[in-house]
Amino acid sequence: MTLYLLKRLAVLVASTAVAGVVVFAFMALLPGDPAEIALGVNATPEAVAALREQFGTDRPPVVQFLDWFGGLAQGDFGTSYVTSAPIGPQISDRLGVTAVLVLGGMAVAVAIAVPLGTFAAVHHRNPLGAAISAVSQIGIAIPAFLAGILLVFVFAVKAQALPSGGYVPIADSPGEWLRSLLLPWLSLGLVQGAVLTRYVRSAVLDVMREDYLRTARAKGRGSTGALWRHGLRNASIPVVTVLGLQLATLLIGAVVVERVFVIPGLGDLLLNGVAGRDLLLVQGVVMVLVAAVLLINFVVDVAYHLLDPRLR
Amino acid sequence: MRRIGIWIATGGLLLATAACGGGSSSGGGGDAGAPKSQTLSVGFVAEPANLDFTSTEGAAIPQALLVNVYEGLVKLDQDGKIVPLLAEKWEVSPDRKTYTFTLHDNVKFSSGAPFTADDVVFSLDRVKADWKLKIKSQLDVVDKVEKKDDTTAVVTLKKPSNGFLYSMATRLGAMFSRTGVSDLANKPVGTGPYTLASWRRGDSIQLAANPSYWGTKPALSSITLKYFKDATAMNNALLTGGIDVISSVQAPESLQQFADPNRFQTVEGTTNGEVVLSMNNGRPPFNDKKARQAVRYAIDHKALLETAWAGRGQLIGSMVPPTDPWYEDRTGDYPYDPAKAKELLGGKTLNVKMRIPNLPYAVASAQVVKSQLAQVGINADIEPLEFPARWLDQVFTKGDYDLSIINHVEPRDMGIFADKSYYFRYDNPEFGKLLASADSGTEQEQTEDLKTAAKLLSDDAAADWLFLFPNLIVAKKGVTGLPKNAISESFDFTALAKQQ
Amino acid sequence: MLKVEGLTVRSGDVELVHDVSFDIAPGERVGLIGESGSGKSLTALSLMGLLPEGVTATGRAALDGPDGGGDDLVGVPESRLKRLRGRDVSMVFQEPMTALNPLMRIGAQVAEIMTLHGTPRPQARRRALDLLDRVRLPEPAQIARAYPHQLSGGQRQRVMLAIALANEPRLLICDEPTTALDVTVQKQMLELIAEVAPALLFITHDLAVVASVCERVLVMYGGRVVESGPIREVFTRPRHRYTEGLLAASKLTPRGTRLPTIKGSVPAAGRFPGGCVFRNRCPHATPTCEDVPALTGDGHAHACWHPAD
Amino acid sequence: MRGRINAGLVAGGVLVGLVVLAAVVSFFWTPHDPTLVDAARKLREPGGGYLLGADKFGRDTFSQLMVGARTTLYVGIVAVGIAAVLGTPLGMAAGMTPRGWLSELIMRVNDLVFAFPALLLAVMLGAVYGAGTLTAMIAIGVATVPAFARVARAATLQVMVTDYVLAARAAGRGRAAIAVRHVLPNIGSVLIVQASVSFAIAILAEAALSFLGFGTRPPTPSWGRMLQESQELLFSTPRLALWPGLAIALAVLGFNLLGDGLRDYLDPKLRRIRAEG
Repeated sequence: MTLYLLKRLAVLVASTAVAGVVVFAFMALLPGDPAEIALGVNATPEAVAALREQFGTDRPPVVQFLDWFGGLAQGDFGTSYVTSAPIGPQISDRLGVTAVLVLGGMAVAVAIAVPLGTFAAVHHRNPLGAAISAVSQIGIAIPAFLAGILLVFVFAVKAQALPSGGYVPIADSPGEWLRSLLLPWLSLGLVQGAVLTRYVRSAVLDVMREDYLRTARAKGRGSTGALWRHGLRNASIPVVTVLGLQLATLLIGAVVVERVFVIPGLGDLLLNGVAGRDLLLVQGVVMVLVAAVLLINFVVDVAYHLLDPRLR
Repeated sequence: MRRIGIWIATGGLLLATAACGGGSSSGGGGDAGAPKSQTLSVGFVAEPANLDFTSTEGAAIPQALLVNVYEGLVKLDQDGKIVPLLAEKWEVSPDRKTYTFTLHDNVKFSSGAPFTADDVVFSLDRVKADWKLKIKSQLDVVDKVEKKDDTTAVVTLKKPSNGFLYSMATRLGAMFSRTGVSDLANKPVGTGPYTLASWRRGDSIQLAANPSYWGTKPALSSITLKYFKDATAMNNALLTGGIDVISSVQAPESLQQFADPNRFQTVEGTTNGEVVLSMNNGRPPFNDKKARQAVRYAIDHKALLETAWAGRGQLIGSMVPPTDPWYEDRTGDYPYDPAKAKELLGGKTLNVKMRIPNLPYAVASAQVVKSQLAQVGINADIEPLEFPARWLDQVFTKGDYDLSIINHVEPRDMGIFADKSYYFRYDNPEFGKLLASADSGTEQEQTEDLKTAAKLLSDDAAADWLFLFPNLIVAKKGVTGLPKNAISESFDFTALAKQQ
Repeated sequence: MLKVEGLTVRSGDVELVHDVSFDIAPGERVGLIGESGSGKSLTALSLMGLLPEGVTATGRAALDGPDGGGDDLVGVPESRLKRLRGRDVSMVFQEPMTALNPLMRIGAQVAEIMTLHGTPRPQARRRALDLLDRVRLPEPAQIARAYPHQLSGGQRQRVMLAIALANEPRLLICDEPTTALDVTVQKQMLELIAEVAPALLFITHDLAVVASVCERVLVMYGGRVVESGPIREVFTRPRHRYTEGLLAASKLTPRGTRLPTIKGSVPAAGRFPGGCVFRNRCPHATPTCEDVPALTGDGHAHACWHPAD
Repeated sequence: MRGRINAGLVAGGVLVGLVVLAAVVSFFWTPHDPTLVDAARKLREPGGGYLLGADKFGRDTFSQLMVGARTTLYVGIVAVGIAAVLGTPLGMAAGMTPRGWLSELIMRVNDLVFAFPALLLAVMLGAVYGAGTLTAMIAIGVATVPAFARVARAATLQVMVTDYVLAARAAGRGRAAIAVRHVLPNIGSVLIVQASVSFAIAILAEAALSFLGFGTRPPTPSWGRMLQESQELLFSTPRLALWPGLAIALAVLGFNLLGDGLRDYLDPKLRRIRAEG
């Protein structure tokens, strides 16, 4: 296990480093010199050169990369060419918001999917079980942003029950914080919940066909008890894998939902960066998102190994 | 009146859906609960990148800070007239080269420092020395600024200029404290009725009433400026009570939602924003006047305004808004006439690139323009570019486009056509001469010259003017003091109040 | 002790097991043989109340207690049945590789059957070690801490046996418990089962296995018991033509002679002919066989119109 | 062994068939020019030749939906095509050399690409090369490569231990020959299923990108953009949002059902190695 963990950790670090190269190279392709852009059309070549030196963009790309990536390791994302503000604090502020959004959405998805998926599997021959499958199919087919727009329309605009958007920090008012996040959580969670329901259903169905469930019943357990005690943990192994993949999906799905609900998260920062051609900012946000996905994969792999003694 | 550079186009930022998100809680913070404290929350579309408008382009900063936090010697009123602000009055010498400003007494900066003629000298000198914006060239005409006594400042021009005093009403005339410019990007220090209370990046800026304000104290104790990138999100925020005012409606078809007079009010006025269908005069096919004229004939402006912007706004025929003294109705110059357009094209088919900013009005208008141009044989390929960065780079700076659509929001901006390096690539020396003589001539000469210039632009079909952008404000019932017209750089909060 | 009467198993309209009746006396070891599809596993599962979804059993099966009280096994609600399962009747399944929960330690899986039926946890844990020892697993303490995948197939099957024996059931049902095991391991396992089983219902398709473990045998074909009797008699003097064929097919033949087999193959469920279910494959079939033959004869019974002698 | 034709397969087939039909017919005929702006028809109610009414530009909604189907298929086909053409050989190569360095390298790169989801790639590509249908398709396609590679690898691993492959190897056939003659035909059904599922994901991704303004350029009709444009009229004219929303949902549903149905039909065993997502 320890050996596995070390190996997996090494892969994580290596992947992140390679991802860093990719992101840096990609951003280097962006047309336009940051110094020229910052100074405008009629800037003198001397001024541009001076600013280049100040930004450090006059150095060879390899040096720039090492400087940038080395900074990342210490949490230093550099200083924006456009806003002259340090990027690290901006990203960490936004990361917290996005993390809350994504984890909440995930919680909603799990809260929906586990009971519904299990129910649909247990009752897969009943009309009700089939109905859940059908509804989950439809849920998958609805884009998250459309779900968001509809939720706002119904709960905020028509019912006036919840705010239509915005984000209130938890420190300002825990109640408002919760209210401001309910709809975004739902719009992320409902759709992902539908996807997850199908996986839970199929995982539980698979488990229900397993011999050890019959063994458990032969021991004297009822079918529900057998499923509960022996089935769910086994079914959770494939579900955890999907959950990890979904967390990555949600992280990106949050970009769109942040737009719908006016939430100042990482996605919002990314789109701002693109619109304002804030090279370093985009680079930083993309790197954080990619690293997050890699980290999630890592955690899922490790969780997988912890859950399944066969892999230890 | 040489106005060049990025500032003019980034003025479009005012209309950009390019800022960070806003919040939801009504009324913002302030000293809620305290008696007589009133707060108001206003939705905007473009969040400033920082708060230093002396070094950062874009309309978002002066929109929030000018008049409200920073004040100039003069300001523009609702009708576009120049009225006193920090200057009680001013006198112009007979040769129109010397301006003597008499300052209000007892004015203090929010830092506590007194405002005197020394600060006038400091601020105006600083424009030349430290400002990084292209528009600072507007004050190149200033020869020297002197202090006569604490409340008298004298500005001497190199030559008479009609544009000088107008420029003083823009951000260029903002008065800074000699001790308050160390961190302009984060800590603005001005004499205005409001001070910066807090700034939550990506969400909102909060202004609080300045307790030691020299003039009439504002009715509100604080104002929250909330930033929305998405028009629908801003509408929803007003509908659900998240904000009190939408400063500029970006989805005019949605106004029907606010029709209930018991809940909402709509203010509709005019702006300086000419939505221009720019044509690249510097390269084929639109270096040919006939082709440009064909475009102007091919566009049914009335239908365009009706479909693209819900019929809100006004049709104009040249680069002059109706609020300028030299306005003439030029909409009759090129009436909708597709047959004539085809004739001008001589039966040829043109394939052109229409590279537009990805802003709501531009994307909507472009689709109408494309459809109408297709009727006369001009095939326009629409390419939306991220605004501001990519549009500025590709279209504005490199001039790599045939057609574009952008709202030129800055006041009195006909001069941009005089610069042949400007992205229109319009080159008519006669036009330049007219503008130069207008700036140095008498007021009446100025008006006549500019009328002629506007006609020349229209005749030359230097561009096509799709419509004048409307000032559309929606607010909760009971909010008063909303500016009817948006013809200055700032969103003036000073008269804003809320009926109890 | 176990009395089965008229047991019939259906899936929808298809009858999979028809009117099966037999008894098992205390301490008796009964074999149930037949090819796959003969209904022998369903018979066993119906006694456990573990029939797959959509499959139902009717008829009577009663387990007499030592005190004379009887427990019905068929047609009673699950809530009552599950109290009997694992306590009075236990079962060892065919596939040891999948019958144990891969995520649970062996000890816990053995102890579980006891705690389910009321044994306090610490006691169950202790007894689990004894049971592992009883099924001759070396180092019971170590085994108890292991996960299923760390054991061999034979070891796992012993664990299954330990689980089945935990509550000292009155009847043990083994469904092909050695089929999946290596031949050498098979033998040890069979000896162990024969040694520890109280009353045993042993299901297999392997005649040799049944001969080594059981005293009496039931031969099933097409969902019916076609012959039953003491093992020696049935194997040396089969009466039903199917049994005869089965025995002939399993005999080692001298080199060069043709291996006798039953012609054709076992039909799919529901495709058996009416009358004698074997008649379409039987070399002795006559029109008489279109009527259902009854299972007749005391001790050694058969259901055949043209029995061998 | 093939399974039965199930209800899901039929429903999926019908929905996908409708999308294809609408797209094909739109090449030859639409009730009206879908991009023709006409102020006189602004927000025209349904009826009288305008089956579903017109939008704020006076463009016929039904015609837009038809051409939008074309855009949807176009994006899906190119994106899934890119993913299949790149992902399948990679996955096969990894599956045929399960213990080699090549396999390890491919799967590591795969994991890395997987860390760049479609939306992120599209935004990055859009920032560099400008937003548009092509960049969206490339981004979605590249982001889908890992899914194909994984599925192809898993299926190849299964095929490689079958008797006929072992026989072919024993007979001394080269790797390329085995790949083409034995592996590819036998993993084909898995790939078809994956293609169907990926197609549904591509449709959703395009819609999201159009919503953010990184998708199909105006005025080319696209369901995602129709939805985005209809937002401001959600209150007064909800039908403008209803139809494209429904079209997206039904098309995605169709491809998902088709994928599931094909999976069951082509090989019930496939459930075991189904693709993620």
